[in-house]
Amino acid sequence: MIQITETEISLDEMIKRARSKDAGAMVTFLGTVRDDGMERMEVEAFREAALMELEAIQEEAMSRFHLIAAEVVHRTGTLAVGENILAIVCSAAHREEAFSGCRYIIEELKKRAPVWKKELGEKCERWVGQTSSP
Amino acid sequence: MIQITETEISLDEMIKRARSKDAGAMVTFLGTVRDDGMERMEVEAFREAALMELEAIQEEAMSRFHLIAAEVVHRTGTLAVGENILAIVCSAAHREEAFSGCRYIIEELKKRAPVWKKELGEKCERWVGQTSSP
Amino acid sequence: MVLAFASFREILGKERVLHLKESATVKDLLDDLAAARPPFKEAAFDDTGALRDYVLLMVNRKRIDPTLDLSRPLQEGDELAVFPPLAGG
Amino acid sequence: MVLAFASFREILGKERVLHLKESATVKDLLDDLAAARPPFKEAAFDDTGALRDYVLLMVNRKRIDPTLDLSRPLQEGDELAVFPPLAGG
Repeated sequence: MIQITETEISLDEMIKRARSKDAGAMVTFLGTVRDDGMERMEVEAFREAALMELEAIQEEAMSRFHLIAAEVVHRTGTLAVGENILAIVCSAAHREEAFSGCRYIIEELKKRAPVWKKELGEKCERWVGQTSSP
Repeated sequence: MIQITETEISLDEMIKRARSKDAGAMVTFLGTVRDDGMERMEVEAFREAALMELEAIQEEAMSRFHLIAAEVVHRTGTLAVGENILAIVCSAAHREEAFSGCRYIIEELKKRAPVWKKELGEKCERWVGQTSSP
Repeated sequence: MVLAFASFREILGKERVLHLKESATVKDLLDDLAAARPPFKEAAFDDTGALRDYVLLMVNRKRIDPTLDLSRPLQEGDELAVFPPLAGG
Repeated sequence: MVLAFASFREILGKERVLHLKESATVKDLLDDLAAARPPFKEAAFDDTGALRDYVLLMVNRKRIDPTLDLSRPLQEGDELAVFPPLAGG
């Protein structure tokens, strides 16, 4: 299941959906808001395009790494330090495939999914990943 | 935290303990009972020696990969297909470290922790990883 | 329609409906935006009038290459998206 | 004390307390066990009397090398553990 949501990510539900009697390994990645001296983070997505891209990435990971299930949920909106931005869960027969599939999804997501993050501090704000203006 | 337990693993609790404002990434590995045509699995540990070994592995992973936290819980006793055998949670500032730390712990655990698994079917039973007798 | 995200959304607003001249290109549309909104011109174009490196574009939700496809003609109903480098996950 | 795990526990039981001769070695203790429990002899030693490859040993919770350390002398109170290949995780 692929989801972009304004509400809290339920890792439990994702793991429940990915669990299978044929799986010997499940690997989960959680991206969390790290305290870089800011107070909160705003996450914005080009929702329709991001869903399409995430679905394509999921399909690639499933077939390349023989995954049994791959779940991706990306949060949008205003997040506090420590909160989950993103969760990926991959299940496979063996751990090699589950690790590789999970890694593939996060790397491709970062390259391809139209999503942006802004760090908001008391006095300043900064779009993540932009070295120069705007 | 390192634990060997007869009771169900609470991944939620592990993630709660590993969460930190300095962490941008958390990687979780779950080893689950795969249906290889058996009905249940029995997991046995040399408890004291396994705890010592897991603590050593945890310390190595923490310092090699600059982890913020590393949690390992290994289940023992009788498990049904689909249940969690093992959970590892690693948090770090960045995903590269969290993935590498989690992978290091599972690989070293498999090589070094005195733990054994037996598959139990309707008609047969088999110690995992032993090609010849006993 | 033009969609803008992140820093470009802050300048342009999330959505704008623009009327196109016959056979207008992606470049024409960006120039119209720059003319209408000087802060966008500042943010998206350098002094020589070339699109800045970090500006990313999609037409109808497919990425286009700003070095090759600016002359692509747009149809009535096309959706152009303009945004800065991705930073998800 | 001898601790046995997995398939060896099924043969020997989990714990046995054995009394050692003066200056007894790891090999002496394993031979005593083999003499007392023929199924253990069958499982742990090959026809030439050599310890099988897959037999793993710990003395006081530290792995020892069965090809080098079988002549290691044991003290009263030492704990020898015998088990098959590891399969955790």
